[in-house]
Amino acid sequence: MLRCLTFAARMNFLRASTLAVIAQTLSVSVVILSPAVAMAQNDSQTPPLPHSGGTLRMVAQSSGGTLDPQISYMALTRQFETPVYDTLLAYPKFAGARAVPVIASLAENVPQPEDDGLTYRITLRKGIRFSNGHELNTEDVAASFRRIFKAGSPTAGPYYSHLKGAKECLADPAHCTLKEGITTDPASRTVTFHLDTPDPEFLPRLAWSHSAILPADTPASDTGNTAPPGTGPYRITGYDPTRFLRMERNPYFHEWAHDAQPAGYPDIIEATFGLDQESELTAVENGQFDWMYESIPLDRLGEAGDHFAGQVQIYSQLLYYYAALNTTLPPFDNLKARQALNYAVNRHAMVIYHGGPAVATPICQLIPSGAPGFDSSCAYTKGASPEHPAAEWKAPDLEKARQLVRESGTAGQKITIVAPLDGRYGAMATELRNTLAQLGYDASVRSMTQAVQFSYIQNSDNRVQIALTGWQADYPSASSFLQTLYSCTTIHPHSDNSLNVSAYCNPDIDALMDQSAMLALKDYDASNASWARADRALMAQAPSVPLVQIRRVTLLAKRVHNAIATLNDDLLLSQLQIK
Amino acid sequence: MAVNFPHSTSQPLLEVKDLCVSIPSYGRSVALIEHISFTLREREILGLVGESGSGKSVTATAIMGLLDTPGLKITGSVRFRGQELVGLSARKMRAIRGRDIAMIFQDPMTAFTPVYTVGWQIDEQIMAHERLSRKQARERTVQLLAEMGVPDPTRTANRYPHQLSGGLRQRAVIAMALSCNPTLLIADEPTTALDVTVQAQILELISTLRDTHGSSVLLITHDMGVVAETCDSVMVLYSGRIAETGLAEALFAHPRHPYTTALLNSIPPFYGERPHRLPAIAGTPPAPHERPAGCAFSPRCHDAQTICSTIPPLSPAGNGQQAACFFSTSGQQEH
Amino acid sequence: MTTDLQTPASPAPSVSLWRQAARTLLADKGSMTALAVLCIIVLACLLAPLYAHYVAHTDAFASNVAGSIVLNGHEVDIMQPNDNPLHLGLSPIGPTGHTAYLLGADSQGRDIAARLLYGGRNSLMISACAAVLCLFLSTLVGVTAGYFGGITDSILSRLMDIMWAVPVYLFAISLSIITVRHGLQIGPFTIEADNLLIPIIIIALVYVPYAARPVRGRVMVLRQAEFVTAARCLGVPQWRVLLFDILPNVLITLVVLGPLLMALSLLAESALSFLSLGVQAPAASWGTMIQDGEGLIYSRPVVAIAPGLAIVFVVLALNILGDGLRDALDIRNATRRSR
Amino acid sequence: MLSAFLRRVGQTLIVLFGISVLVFLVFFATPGADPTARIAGRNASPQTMEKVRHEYGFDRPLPFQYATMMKKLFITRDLTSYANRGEQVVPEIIQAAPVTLSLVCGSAVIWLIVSVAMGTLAAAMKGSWVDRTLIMLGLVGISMPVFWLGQVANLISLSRYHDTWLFSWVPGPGYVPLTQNPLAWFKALVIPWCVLAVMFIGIYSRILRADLVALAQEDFMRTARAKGLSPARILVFHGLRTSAITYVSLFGLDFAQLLGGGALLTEVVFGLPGVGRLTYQALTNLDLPLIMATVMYSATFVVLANAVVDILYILLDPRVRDGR
Repeated sequence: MLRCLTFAARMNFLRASTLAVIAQTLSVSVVILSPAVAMAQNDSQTPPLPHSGGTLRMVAQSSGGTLDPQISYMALTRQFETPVYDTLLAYPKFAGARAVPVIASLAENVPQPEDDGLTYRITLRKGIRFSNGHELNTEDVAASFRRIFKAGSPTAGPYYSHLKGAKECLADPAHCTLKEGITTDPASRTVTFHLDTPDPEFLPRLAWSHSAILPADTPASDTGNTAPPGTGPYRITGYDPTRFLRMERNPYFHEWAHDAQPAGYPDIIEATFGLDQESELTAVENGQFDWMYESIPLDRLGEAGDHFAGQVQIYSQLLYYYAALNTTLPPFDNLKARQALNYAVNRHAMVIYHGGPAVATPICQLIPSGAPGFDSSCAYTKGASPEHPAAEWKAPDLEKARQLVRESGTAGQKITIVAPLDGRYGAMATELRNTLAQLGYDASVRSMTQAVQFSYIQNSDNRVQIALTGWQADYPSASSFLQTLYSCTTIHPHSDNSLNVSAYCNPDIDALMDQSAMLALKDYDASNASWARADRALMAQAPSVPLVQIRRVTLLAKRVHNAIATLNDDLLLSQLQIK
Repeated sequence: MAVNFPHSTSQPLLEVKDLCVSIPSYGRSVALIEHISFTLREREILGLVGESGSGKSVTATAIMGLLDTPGLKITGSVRFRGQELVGLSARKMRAIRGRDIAMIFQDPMTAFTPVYTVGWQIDEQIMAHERLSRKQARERTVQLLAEMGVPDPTRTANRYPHQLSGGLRQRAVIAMALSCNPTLLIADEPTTALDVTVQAQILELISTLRDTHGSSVLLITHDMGVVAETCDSVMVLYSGRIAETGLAEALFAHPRHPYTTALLNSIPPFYGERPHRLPAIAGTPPAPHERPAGCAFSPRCHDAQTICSTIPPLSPAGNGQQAACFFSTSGQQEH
Repeated sequence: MTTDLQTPASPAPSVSLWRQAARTLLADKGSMTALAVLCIIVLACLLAPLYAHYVAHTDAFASNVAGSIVLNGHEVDIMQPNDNPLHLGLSPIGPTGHTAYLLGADSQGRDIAARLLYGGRNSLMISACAAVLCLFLSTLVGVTAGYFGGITDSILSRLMDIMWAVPVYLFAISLSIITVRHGLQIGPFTIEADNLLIPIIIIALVYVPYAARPVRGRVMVLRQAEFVTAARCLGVPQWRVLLFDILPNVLITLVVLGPLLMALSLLAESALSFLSLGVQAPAASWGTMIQDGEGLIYSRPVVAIAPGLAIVFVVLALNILGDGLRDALDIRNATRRSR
Repeated sequence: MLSAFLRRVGQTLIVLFGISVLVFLVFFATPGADPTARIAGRNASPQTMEKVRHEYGFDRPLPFQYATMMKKLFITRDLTSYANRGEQVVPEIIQAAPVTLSLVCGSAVIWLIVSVAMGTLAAAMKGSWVDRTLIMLGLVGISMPVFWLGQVANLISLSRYHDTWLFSWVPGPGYVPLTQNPLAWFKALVIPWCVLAVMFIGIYSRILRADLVALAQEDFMRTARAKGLSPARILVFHGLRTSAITYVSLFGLDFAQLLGGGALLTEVVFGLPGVGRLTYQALTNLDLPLIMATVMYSATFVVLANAVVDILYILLDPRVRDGR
């Protein structure tokens, strides 16, 4: 339910769409082949695409840990697994604004909500095989959804608890049956999902990577370094988290819906782990690797822009950085103090820290540009107020901020900013500290590794006053920016998993958000408009300070073409062509 | 000023003349030894006597050319078989060292490099001077050790220094010194670190060397008793200067210098504990840089007079003796 | 890294020994040059606020990425946009050669020259305090272990072994990682995580085995020494023996170790700060500056090179001074000279 | 002999046990170290957290957890990381070890050769300008922070002078296994080797020089000279051979510390995925199993090195041999 815009490099955009058309026509011929023929000639499964073949060599700083598609929550692992695993529904695999909403993938159809959104019925496509040769059936689907609970997928609770019987599964995963939640009819290849309560985001969640369909006999525990068989065009054939990952073609794959899971171009995809960003960039510049996963380091953006402009990839993400203000601790339990910081922060400086306007844009709302419900608005800039927001951020208003601090009577208090150790966060944290000092606070920065910091700031026991962090939605949706981060239900005191870092709870706004979500079942546009209202209402309470939304800037080797980046799936590895 | 020993018939092997060694210290030059002159004939044993710091070792090491402290200045002449050693090139000096002149050091405990066997170290010296194979060298080593009275020499040669007793070790040291049949052996307090019984054996060994190896010996000691037992002639040093020289018997009979007298008074009893220092003389000898003007011994001398504030020349005192004391001839000694 | 300090025992050092050492040291050109360099650097760092305020007209701690300065009559952005078709990236201004931004700006638009002086204050202060604290602790441990021996010695030595079994930097990093989150709690006192005392304590702690060993060795030699035995036989109480016979002798070891430890501490501090585990923002040290400059090493190397050079100079001067002190105070030399 | 050996082993085990308990307690008590949330994933529901907590045994008493961890580390060797799900720490260390070994061995060869040459030369020419220059060089080497030197080396070899003949061969940071391409391995490591060696060259040449100079005062050195040996022979066979005892024992300990992760700054700066960097990452991620594994690995090396040094002592110094 999220609509997003992909700002792929302009030059690649046209090529990408034309190629998509070519590929689509080709795929038709594949589908016409009977499954028997297709199976007999395994090699011919490779779609006879132009520019296919070769080994794509990518490089990343470190691996993303476990390969279990229902457990892994790492962006890098998703990057690898997008062409390996499939979900019933999927976000379209092309760049641009049309790539929302979800389309049918393993399912033949996008189900219509029945019983006021309590029942969803899908039919499985025929002839889809896992990379172990086993043909996909309805039992695999039911088993995969049970496995979400049994294996302890991180999103089992937040995303799939609307299913009937999910509560029992969460409480006692070992004996999870989902008997009433999912009913199957193998003969008609239908799977029916029964919900306790309507979930307006149920369809995107069927497209979410943790609901990947795996063979029914996959062990019900984290598979770790071994990847279970999938249905996509590739299979993972080698993995060592400290060194490499290798993907080869899935011999049983044939393209069933190009937009949902296109056939891949490279024969082999290899990833090397262990280089730092600087070295990655140098290596890609020298042609040793085809793509660097990490962004180009800040100090070398100029170099990349000067000498490798044609190879630079810039694409939008639903990712922005913000400072969460703990609304339960002084001084930010005071609305004026929170608003003051929002007025005072120099978002232009934040843009500079991320490499300038080409890479980053100031943001002073909670739904980022590109996400459903986005309606550009800025309450905290010179000449604006929560009552009369401006269209966009212009300049900080230190005077107003100082006045608010005076009114709040919080000046002089000690504030510790908890920030991740890594890279750009340091500069942002220092800038924030500086701003706080200008406002008359006694501010200091405490930094720790991102992995540690992210759970540290969530736990109320650590009494974090202000935390610098970033948020990227799992899939394009307003609720994952507003409800996940600012509703009363996401506060879990004394727990490391309490995404409402601000600990902000306002029943009125919660009601507004619920209402916006439920509207989506009936009226998508009205829902988005309502989300925009919720965004402004939240922002008036300033539970956090949004800073910048950034675009990803990476470098491809000269020989690589056809970079397609979608809002949901990042750069599509399978679509890169090697010339 | 050369001292001649009337009874020596052979030609001089070593002739030291006016040897001075000085070292710069805080901007001025401090003399460690001054105007040392003497002659050593073949097969002669000369005792060099004095307290610690009197310059005995400096004299010996200067003759060996082993003084290499930066800034050190050596003047005078050291003639070995007519060849001038002062200012001789390092290479030529090396050829003489160990082969023609050998030295035995005070402490056999530390004289050997601890990480090699005794035999290896003796072989090393032999091979440094003679074209011999390791096997031949070892044969000579074993033979030498045997000559020095080392029991089971083959096995001893394969032992490390710390595995040997002090006496054995000193025998090995002497064996090493003699390994190239040196004509001059300088023994620097060879017995100080040994216990009394072994001391006697080693001294016995040294005194037989002139017969067995035809060596002359320059024996450095602070122990008058040792001198009396071993030496043909004696030279007494005090604070870097010659106090008195003469034939051993004559000197022991009639010491002409008050220092010599004092030394003789302090001969330890042959039995019983050997005193560590010479306690009989009050005070300590002056350090080179604190040496008083005039006679260096005057501050400790019972008979010091005003004249002693000038340096007394070394002058004949009868009976072939020479002494650096204004009162040496007038017989003011108690003995 | 060893220091050759286990010299034979001698009676308590007299005043003349110190005087003679001072005289030797004063005559040593190398040590005097090192001392002069150190004094100049310390002085310059002490004058940091004056430099920042009156010369550079800058706030060394305020980020200034959006600001600009006037150079030769032109207004120049502190963060200069790159001139490429994609408008990617900005670079901080390089060395200007003017009083403002003499050495250029870092990634946050701050004046490097001014920060260099401010950073030096912390670096020097931390290393000096850490060295002193370390010496204090080492003396405590070394004297206890060396003087009382037996079980006390065994326990302390095993403890030192455990500390020694972990590479020094890893040990320091481990401690820092723990304290950087929640500060340090010693009894009723809590030290905030951003307090400079934390790196001081950590660095002092990790070098204790390094310094305690020579102290212990020296005390053990001293304990056997004649003058101590004599004092004990005379019925002098133990604390008096410790205080008047042992400690003054140990003092020589400490004085010699001092500059060397400070040099090591400075290096350790910079390493910790480089890993963002030492001095915490907003405070700066040379190590944090190198860390700031790491991301700019290719485009603005001066950001990392300048503080690095400062470290090299100070450590070098301290090492030379340490060598000079050791030579001047070496008891072996002293005794040899007077024999 | 046997009892001494057994006592030694006992002491070693006590030290290792002490370290492991210390590390375990310290890192378990550290706020923010609870790995449950990180294992469970962001936004995991409390039930999922509970499941993970139980699965990993975080709800058991500490001694039990300690025992489990030790068992998984040493006996079943399947201890998995808390930060990276499914990642086994033992293979991770086994993979990192060759990198560190390559780095440290190469560096050790350089520092051994250069420091012996420098130290010996300085001692032989004591007091001359050569001596003073070498002393100064050694001091400068000791005075440079290794991570800074590494950065400067990178700057020079990869950026400023990369296009000149001198440094055009330098590959970008990273590691190439020796078995994969020996030449690339060498190229990738030669600059890190030198950078790591600089400080040790400084330390060891100074130690060696001081030792040789002190030895020159020894009686046996005088004996050697009195034997008429050439200065070179005296320096090498008597001076160096004797100094080797101290040198080797120090060398062994430093070498072990580096192998155990002491070279982490060099590894971080040059992007070498060695044990030091692994330990550093584990520490910053508060990844207790990995911390435990790397610290034990490192401590084992240091303790082992102590034993090896003792053996070397026996080989090098006959006095010690008989002392036992």
